Amino acid sequence: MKAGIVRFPGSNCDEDAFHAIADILGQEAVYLWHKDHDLQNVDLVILPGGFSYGDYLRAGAIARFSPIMQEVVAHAKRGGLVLGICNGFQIACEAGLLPGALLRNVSLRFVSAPVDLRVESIATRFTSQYHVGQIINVPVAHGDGRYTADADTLARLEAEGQVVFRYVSANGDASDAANPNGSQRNIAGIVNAEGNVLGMMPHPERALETALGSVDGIPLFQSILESLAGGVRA
Amino acid sequence: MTSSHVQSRPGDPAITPALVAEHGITEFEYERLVNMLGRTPTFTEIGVVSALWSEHCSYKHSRPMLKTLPTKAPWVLQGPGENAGVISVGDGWAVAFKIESHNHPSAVEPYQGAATGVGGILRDVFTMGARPIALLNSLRFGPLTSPRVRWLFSGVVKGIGDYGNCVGVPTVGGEVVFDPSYEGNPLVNAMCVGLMREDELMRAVAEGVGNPIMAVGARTGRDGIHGASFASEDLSESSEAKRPMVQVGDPFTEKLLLEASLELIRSGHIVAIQDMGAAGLTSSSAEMAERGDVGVTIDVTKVPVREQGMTPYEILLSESQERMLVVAKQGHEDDVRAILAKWDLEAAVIGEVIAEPVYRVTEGDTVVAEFPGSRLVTECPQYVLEPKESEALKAARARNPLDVTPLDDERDHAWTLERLLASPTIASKRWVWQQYDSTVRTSTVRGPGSDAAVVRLRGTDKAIALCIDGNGRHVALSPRNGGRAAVCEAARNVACSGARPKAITNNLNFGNPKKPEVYFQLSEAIAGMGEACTVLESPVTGGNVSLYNENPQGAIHPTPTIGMVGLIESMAHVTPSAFQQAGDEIVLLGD
Amino acid sequence: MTRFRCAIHIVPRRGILDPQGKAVADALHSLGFATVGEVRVGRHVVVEIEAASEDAARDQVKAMCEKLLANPVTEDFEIASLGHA
Amino acid sequence: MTRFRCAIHIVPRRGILDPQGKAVADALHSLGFATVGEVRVGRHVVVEIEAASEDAARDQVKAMCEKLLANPVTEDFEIASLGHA
Ligand SMILES: Nc1ncnc2c1ncn2[C@@H]1O[C@H](COP(=O)(O)OP(=O)(O)O)[C@@H](O)[C@H]1O
Repeated sequence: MKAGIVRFPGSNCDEDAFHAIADILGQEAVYLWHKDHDLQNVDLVILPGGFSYGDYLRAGAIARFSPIMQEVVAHAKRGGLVLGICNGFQIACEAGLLPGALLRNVSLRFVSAPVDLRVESIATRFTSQYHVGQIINVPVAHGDGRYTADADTLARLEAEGQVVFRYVSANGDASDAANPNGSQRNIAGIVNAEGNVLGMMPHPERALETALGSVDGIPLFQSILESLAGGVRA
Repeated sequence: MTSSHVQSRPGDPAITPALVAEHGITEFEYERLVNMLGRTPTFTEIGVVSALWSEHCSYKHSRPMLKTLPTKAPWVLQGPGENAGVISVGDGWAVAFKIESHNHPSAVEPYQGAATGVGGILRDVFTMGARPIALLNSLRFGPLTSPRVRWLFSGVVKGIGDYGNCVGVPTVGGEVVFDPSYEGNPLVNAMCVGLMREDELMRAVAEGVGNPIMAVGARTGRDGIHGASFASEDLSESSEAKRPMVQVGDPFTEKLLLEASLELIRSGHIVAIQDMGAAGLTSSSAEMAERGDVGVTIDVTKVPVREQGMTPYEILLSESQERMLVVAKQGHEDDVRAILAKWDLEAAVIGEVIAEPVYRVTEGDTVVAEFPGSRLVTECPQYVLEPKESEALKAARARNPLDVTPLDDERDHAWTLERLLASPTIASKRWVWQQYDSTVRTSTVRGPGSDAAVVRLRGTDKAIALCIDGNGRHVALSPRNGGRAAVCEAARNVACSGARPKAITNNLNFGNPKKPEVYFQLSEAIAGMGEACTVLESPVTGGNVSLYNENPQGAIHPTPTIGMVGLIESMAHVTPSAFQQAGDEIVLLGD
Repeated sequence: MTRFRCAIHIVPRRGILDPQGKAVADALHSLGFATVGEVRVGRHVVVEIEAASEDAARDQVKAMCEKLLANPVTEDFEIASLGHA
Repeated sequence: MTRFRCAIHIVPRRGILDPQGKAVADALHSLGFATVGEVRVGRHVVVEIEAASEDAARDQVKAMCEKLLANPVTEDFEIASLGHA
């Protein structure tokens, strides 16, 4: 697999994503500069976490206009894989790759903590290596992670199995107490209708090594590898 | 060339004893200045001197004492005197680290004060050529029962978090203490640690006659100029425009500046780089010239500004954030501009390194300030005062610590323990550190919540242990023991995580040093710190001094905070501080 | 070309939770402003722009709002004032 | 008592760096809005309040701004409108 990690000027999880792909998965990783138009034939585009353009106006609002995003959108429309993590999820929503929006955490505070997620769907190209209902522990670190969409969109996401991860308590309840940001229906991650774009607020790339406390992100990347090996390419 | 061509600007206020005093320059210092110049200084020069001879820039009350601290060890690559200290961690890797206070700005505007404190300490580290990999902070507030304290506390925490989170440097540890002595004077000390290859170390030394001096990064505005008290009818701007402006942090610009600076340093196009921090352009340029033993000339009209009509005085003293001063190699100006442009930032040539041993500031062709050579820095007065312990503290110390009357409603041990655990200083600080991204950079092996943070050095099997510790009450009661204990506490925390202590940085937060009892605390605490550092083979590689932390209720507890770096030779040595499983034996070590 | 100054309000759409407004309302109550009802917090953006006419300026500002300043999923915008700068 | 609705603008004080405004101005330029000059971004707060008269309401809102809504060190505020709710 060749993964391209988009580097916006204020990206700050770009190196972590690169490390994940290159050093941990042993796959090819390249950076994609925001001012470029060349996707370098990557199979997977990662929109990494960070504060793409400062995010003072609205997280991800400005990033979607960067030159590289035109290519990322085209790649997604062709069925190419896109993984938006944290700020990348926000950008994907702003760019219309995913429905809804991510608003200020209900606490109005940044939240950095390991959280438990329930895998809601394994019928995606990002989650086939989990099992349904599996509870995984992955860190979040964001100030604007409250997933919001209108009622119709929410109903459609649920009906079509597009809700992929939900914040839950250790015993699996999607309770308010387990919701770090006030997301509607405890939504932590969703895929688009075509299933090739995943956006999630938690950071799977921070959960790949025992030394860092969790390896629960590994199946996500393995799922991607699996899906690409299966010949479903852009 | 003589200095006779220095001109005061039309509209500058007259140099009167009152004006000199308002700038915090004593009669003695003013006399020394006039002798140095051989003439009356201009308004611009008064501004420059007020900044350079301030305690913050000159350490005039603390330098003689600081000189007694141990600073050398085979692994110390850079000791005090640079933007940050640097130690080798082996295999060609080095760690740069430094601590900085932003106490006064945070007392006025907690959010921006704390945020810009983080910004400043990040710049100190990345100007050395190191990529920041961790932040810590040490905070002191009055009791949380006061609404104002709660406002300060939440503002400071949010400011620290928002800045570090945006730049993408994990905040991995720190401490928070609540005590009435800090009620009017919160302490906000921030520490940054960076990683680099030893051969990438860059020093802020101006060199090479003819090399251009460039201002890079954000534009210069009227931020933080202490011009308010000097507003005079003669000045052209309205008094509204003269109000001192709080510095506002822009972490996004900082992130750009960080990337651009590291790229610049690695590019070979520059010879030196320094943060324009406290006293901005003035102190950065004068200090770089002094270290290089060269002259500099700067034309303020070339400095990119944010507002029209700024005077040389304002441009020189502005504390606008996210700016750097760079000495480029002659002929490489465009290369520097290109790197900055890649990161959507500006770079402008504003001056030059010159052979003539002067520090000269011009406004176009007019010389508005000129000082002979580096004397501006080297001839700053230094004061050694007579220390004297306060009688009240002496008496307090003489009391038998076991001789305490129980509280009226004191019940059993469980009740006492609960009360202790509920006290804000002892209670969990989760509310604080949940607001800090502690896991970005995927290297945080132990984050907030452990005795010391552990950050692995990616690409090696090593890790560093980091902590920040201080105990003002202890230092107040016994300055020398307290100074020793602060270093020892840090060393214990570092050791518990599996590391050998290597070096410290420190922030001396004290009251007014002109008071003999404060001077006593300062000299004793420094002596104690030095003793502990010597015994523990952890030299001091830098630090910061914040004096005059007083308000009408009195001075703060004397609070040296110690930031320590320890080295863990193998990841296998990383040791957790939490109880691991039922049935494990608990052993108490030490006596 | 004339210089215009335009003020824009961007507010959370009705029905969207506004935690900032709620936090402000709570704080005002606890400060003793007992009769405060609902509070909504949005953005106030002032843009200076050159345009051939007021209408042209308005069109441009509208386009800015639609493209960048407001998120159509969660926010409404309104041009509050437009005049010579 | 009557119900009033009051709109308040809270803006960064002149001369104070406004990173948000700068980011928006830069973004607008790169989106092709070339004639955009300075942009300032502040907050737009709408407060509902009951008071005996319009003047009483205004006094209360002013007090809220001074006490809580605006940061006196970095922000200026302005009561943009006040009317019956
Ligand atoms: N201001 C802070 N920033 C980051 N972490 C903090 C801060 N204050 C406390 N912590 C973390 O909380 C934990 C407990 O801190 P503290 O209560 O001061 O404990 P100790 O007395 O053991 O040093 C430590 O791991 C520390 O790193």
